[in-house]
Amino acid sequence: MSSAVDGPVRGGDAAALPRELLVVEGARQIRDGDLVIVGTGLPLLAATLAQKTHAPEAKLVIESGVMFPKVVPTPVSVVDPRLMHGASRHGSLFEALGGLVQRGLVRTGFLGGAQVDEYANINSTWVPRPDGSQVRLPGSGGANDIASHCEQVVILTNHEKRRFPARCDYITSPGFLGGPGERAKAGLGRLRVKVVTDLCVMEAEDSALVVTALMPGATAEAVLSNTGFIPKFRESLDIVALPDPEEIRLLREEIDPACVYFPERTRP
Amino acid sequence: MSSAVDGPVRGGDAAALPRELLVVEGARQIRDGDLVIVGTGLPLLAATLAQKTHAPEAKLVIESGVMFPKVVPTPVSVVDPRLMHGASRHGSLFEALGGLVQRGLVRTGFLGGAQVDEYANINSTWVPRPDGSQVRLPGSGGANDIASHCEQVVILTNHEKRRFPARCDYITSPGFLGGPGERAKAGLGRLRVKVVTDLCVMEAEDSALVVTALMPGATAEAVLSNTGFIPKFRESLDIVALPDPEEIRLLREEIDPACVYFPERTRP
Amino acid sequence: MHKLLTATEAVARYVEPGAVVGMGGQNINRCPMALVHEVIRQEIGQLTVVGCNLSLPLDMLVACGLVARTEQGTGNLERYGTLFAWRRAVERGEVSVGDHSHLAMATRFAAGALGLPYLPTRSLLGTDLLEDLVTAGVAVEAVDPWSNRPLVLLKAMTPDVALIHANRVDVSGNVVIEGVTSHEVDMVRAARVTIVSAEEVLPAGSFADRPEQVTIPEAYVTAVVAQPFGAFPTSVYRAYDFAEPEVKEYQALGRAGDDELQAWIAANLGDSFEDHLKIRDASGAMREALVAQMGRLV
Amino acid sequence: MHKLLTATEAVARYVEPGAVVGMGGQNINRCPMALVHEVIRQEIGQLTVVGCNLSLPLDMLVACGLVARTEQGTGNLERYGTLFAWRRAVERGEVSVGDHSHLAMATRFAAGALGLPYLPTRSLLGTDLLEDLVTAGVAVEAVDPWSNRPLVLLKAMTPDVALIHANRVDVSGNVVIEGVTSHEVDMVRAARVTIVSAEEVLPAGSFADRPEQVTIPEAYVTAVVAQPFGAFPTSVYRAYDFAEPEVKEYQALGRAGDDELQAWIAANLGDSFEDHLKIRDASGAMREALVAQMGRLV
Repeated sequence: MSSAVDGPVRGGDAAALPRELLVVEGARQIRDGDLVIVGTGLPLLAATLAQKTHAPEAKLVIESGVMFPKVVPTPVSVVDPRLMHGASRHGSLFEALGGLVQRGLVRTGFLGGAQVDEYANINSTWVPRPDGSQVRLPGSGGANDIASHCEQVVILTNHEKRRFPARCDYITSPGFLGGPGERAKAGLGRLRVKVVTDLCVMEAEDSALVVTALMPGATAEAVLSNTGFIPKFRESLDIVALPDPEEIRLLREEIDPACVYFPERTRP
Repeated sequence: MSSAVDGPVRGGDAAALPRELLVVEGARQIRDGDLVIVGTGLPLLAATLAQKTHAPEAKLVIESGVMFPKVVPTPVSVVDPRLMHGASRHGSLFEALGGLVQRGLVRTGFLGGAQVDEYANINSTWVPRPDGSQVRLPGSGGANDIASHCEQVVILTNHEKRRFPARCDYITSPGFLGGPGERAKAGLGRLRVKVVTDLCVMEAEDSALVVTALMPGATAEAVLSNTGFIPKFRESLDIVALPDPEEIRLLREEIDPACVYFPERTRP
Repeated sequence: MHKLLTATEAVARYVEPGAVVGMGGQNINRCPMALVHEVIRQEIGQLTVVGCNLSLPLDMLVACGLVARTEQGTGNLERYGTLFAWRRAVERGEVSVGDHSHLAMATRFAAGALGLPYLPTRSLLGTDLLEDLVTAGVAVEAVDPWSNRPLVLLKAMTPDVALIHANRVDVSGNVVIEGVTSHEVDMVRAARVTIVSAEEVLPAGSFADRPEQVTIPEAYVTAVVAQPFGAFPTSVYRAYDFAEPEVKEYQALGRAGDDELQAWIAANLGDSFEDHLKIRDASGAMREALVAQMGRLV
Repeated sequence: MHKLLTATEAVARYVEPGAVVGMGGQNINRCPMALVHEVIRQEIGQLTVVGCNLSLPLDMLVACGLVARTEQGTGNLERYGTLFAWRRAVERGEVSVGDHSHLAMATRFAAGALGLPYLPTRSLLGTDLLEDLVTAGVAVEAVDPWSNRPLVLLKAMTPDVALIHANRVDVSGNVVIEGVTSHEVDMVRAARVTIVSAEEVLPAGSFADRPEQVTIPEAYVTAVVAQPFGAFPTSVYRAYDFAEPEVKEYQALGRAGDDELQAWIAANLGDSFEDHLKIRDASGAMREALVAQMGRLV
C-alpha cells in the first residue's frame, strides 16, 4: 500500500501522521448523540475519538450485538472482549443490524472495502487479478446492511488508484448504484457518503463522488493521478483542518496506546 | 351452564365428578415426551395430571413465554407467577407461539371456545344474541395459532347445544373449515381434533366430528339432543374409562387442592 | 442521557390525544397501571390501544371514555372474566376492534421492531379473523414463492408511544424485566416513543457488568419513571403477587355497569399513583402481603 | 431428559457426511473448536457450512478437505487476515460460496427459527449480492403490497445440525451464553439438531431460579458436551481471552499454504480435544494467562 503523503503532518504541537489525520477527520463526521455502527480498525478509533471530544453522547453499535460499549484499548475484532466492556446490552446480530440499523436508528456507519467506485458503491467480495482470475475477499459482513439503511456512510481509506475504479467489479454494498435516482428506484433510502483518504475528502449524495477538500499538503493532481475515475472538484475546495494536540494525545495515549493500528508510529 | 350428567361418577374407590373425568380424559390425550401448549383452567390441570402419571417427560409451553414450568397450584392466568415457577426459560409470546408453535415443535394444544362446530372450527370472538346483536367475547389469543400449527388439538368443554352449532357464527380458529380438504387448500397442515365433553368424546381428522366414546352413564340420545348438528357415531363406541383413585387423589390433593377450578367440589 | 421524569411529566410530554398506545403487561401481570392512571388523570382521549392481551388498564381507559379503537389478540382477565367496560363499548359500537391472534400481533410488532413493512405468518389462514384483517387493510393473503403455499403478510405495527412497567431501569433507560416479557420487547422496539415505569430506578451503568441481562436497551427508551408498586393490583414477577381481591372488586363493579366503574375510578384515582395506593391500602398491609406471597412462589 | 454425551459420541451420532452444518461463534469468539476438531477426527466430509462470520473452525475444515460449500456473510479473521485455506479452495472452485450480508444470514436463520418459509429484508437491494442470491434460488425480489416499494424475500435457512460452544449448559440442554450471541440463537432454533459444548455442564434445573437468563432453552438442544476451553484458541466472554499467538501462528501457516496447514493440524489435533490442549499448552500456563487476561477486561 502506498500513500501519496507519507511524512508526518504538523498539527498544532504534534506531528500528525497521515493515517492519524484520517482518523481525526473521520471523527468529525460524527454528530453528538448519533448512533454509529463501526467495526474495528481506524473507524473504531475515529468513533472513540469523537466520544472523547465533541460527541460525548455518540453511541457505538457493533454488528455482533454489542450496544453502546465503553471501549477498552484496543479491540481487534467485533467480538473482542475489549469491545463488549460496559455495554448497554450484549445481544445478537439480528438485534444490531435488524433492530437498530434496518430499523433506521443508526445514523452513521463506517465502512471499508477493496473498491469504492465513482458512485460510492463498495466491493468487498472479490476483485480480478491481472490474469482474470478472482481474488476472494471476506465478503459483505454488515457492510451491505449499513450502506442500505444508514443516513450517512463514512469510508476511511488509503488513496490508491486500484481502490477507486470507475465501476466496482462487484457491488457488495450500495452507494448510488448506476447514478442519480437509482438508489430510490431500487427501494433504498437517502444516503450521504463521505470518503476520507490520505489525499482528500470526497462527498456524494445521489451523485458521483465530488472532491470537497484536500488533506494538508495534498494536491488536486495527486488526487487525479491516484483515482481510477475523473472526479469533479467542488469550486471552493476546503483544506482539512489539522488535528489539535489534544486529539493526537488522545489517539496515542488513550485510544491506541499499543499502536495496534499504527505500526508506523513508534511510541516515545 | 347445564350438564347432562350431574352427579358424581363412581370410579375405583373415589367418586369422580363429571368435570374431573373431563380432566382425566384430557390428560390421556398427552403422550409422554410431548410438548403441550395450555392456558389455565381444566386443560392445565389435565396437562399437570399427565405429567404426574403416564407422561413425566411431557413439557408445558405457555403462550406468554413460559417454557417447561413446574406448576405450583393453582394458576389462574398464563402470567400467574404460579405458572412461571422453575421454568426452562421465561421468554416472549413470539418465542412461544412463533419459535415453538409455528415452528412445529408443539404437538398438542388445548383449546376452549364459545362455539365448536361440526368441522371442529372454533369461535371465541363473538356470538349473536337472540335479538341479533353481538356478544363480544375475549377473542383468539393464541388459539388460532395453536389450531393452525399443532398436530393435535384437544377441547375440554361442557356439552351444551349452543356450544355445538352446525357452523360457527365466526371462525376464530381453524378446524377443518368447510370440510375435507379445505384445511390443506387454505395452506394449513394436518390436524387431529379430540373434543371431550361431559357426555362423550368426539374426534375428527379432515372430517366432521364423530362420536367415538361415551362418558360413563351418558347415552347417544343425550349427545344428540345436546348437539346443534347430527354427529355420526363410530360403530364400536367406547366407554371412557373411569379415573383410578390415584388420579382423583392427585387432582384433589396436589393439582387443585383449593378447588379453584372445582367450585362444585367441597373438600372433606 | 438522563431520562428520569415524573409520570405526570412523561405522560404530558409523550402521550397525545389520538395516539396509538402500545400497552405493556398481560392479564394480571406487570400492567403499566401508574402510567395509565396518569393518562386518565390528564384525560388524554381518542386513543387506539394495541397489545396482545389487553386487560385492566385498557378497561379503565375505556370506562373513562378515552378509547376509540383497540387492536389486540384478547381482551379479558382470564379467570376473572371479560373486560366489561370494553365489551359494552364494543357492543355499542363506541370502540372499534381489530381482532388478531396473539402470534399475529407479536408478528406485527416484530415487523415494526425490525424496520420492515410487514412480516409473514402461517397463522390466520382460512378463518374469519383473516378476512376481517384483510378488510381492515392490515393483512394481505400471499403465496410463498418457493412452495406456492398460501401465507399471510401482516403490516408492521408501530405505536406512537409504548407504556410498560418493569422491575428495574437505569436512568439511561436500560430495562430489566423478570419473568415473561409477553409482546413487550418487540412492541417497545417498534414504538416511536417508550415510557418505562419501574419498581426501582438505578444510576446509569448499573447493569453494565451484565449487559446480557438487560431486557430492553436504552436505545429504545425515551423516558423513565420511578414508581414502586406501579403495576398494582397486577403482579411484578419476584417483587409482588397480583391483588386478587382488588381485581375481583373491579370486575364486580364492571359487571354492574359503567356508572359504577366510573364512580369507583373517580373515588380511587387520587392525585397521584402514590395517593391511589394510599386510598386502596392505607396501612401498606396489602402490599406487604403481596410481597410475602410472591416470596413464597419464587 | 439427560443429554450429556462425549464429543466423539455426539458428532458420530448427529453430524452426517453432506450435512448442512450451522457454525457457532464469530471471528475470535466462542467458536466450537472442540466439536469441529471431532468432525475433523471423524473425517466427516462434503459439508455445507453456514454462519454469519465464518472463521478459524471453517478454515480448518476446509484445509482438511471436508467442505463442499459455504453460505455466510464473511469469511475472515478481521485483523488477523483472510481465511487462507478457504480463500484458496474458493478460488480453485473446490468450495462453492453463497454470499450474504450478515443481516441477510441472520434473517434466513430467523425465518427457520419461526417456522416460516422466508422473511423479508430491505437489505441487498440494487446489488450484485442480491443478483447472485436470486440466481442461487434463495432470494426473490418482491414488492411491499402496502407501499409498492421493492424488498427482498430470503428463504429460511434450517441447518441439519448446529454446533455451538457456550459458557454453561445444564444436562437438559438449557444454555447460558455470556457476551454477544451473534447469529447463534436463531440458528439453533432453526436447526433440526443442535450440539452444545460448554465450559461447564451443570445438573438439571440449575438455571430454574433465573429462567430469563437462559439464552437457549432445552427445547432446541439435542446433545450436550462438557469441554473446558472448548473454544480455544478463541475466547469465551468472562471465561478466557482469545490466544493471539495461536491465531497468528495458524494464520502464518495458512498464508504459507495448504500443506503447511494440514501438517500442523495433523501434528496438533491429538486423540481428543484434551489431548490437543496438552499439545498446545502442556503446562496450562497459556490457558491460565488467558483466564487472567479476561479477568482484567470484565
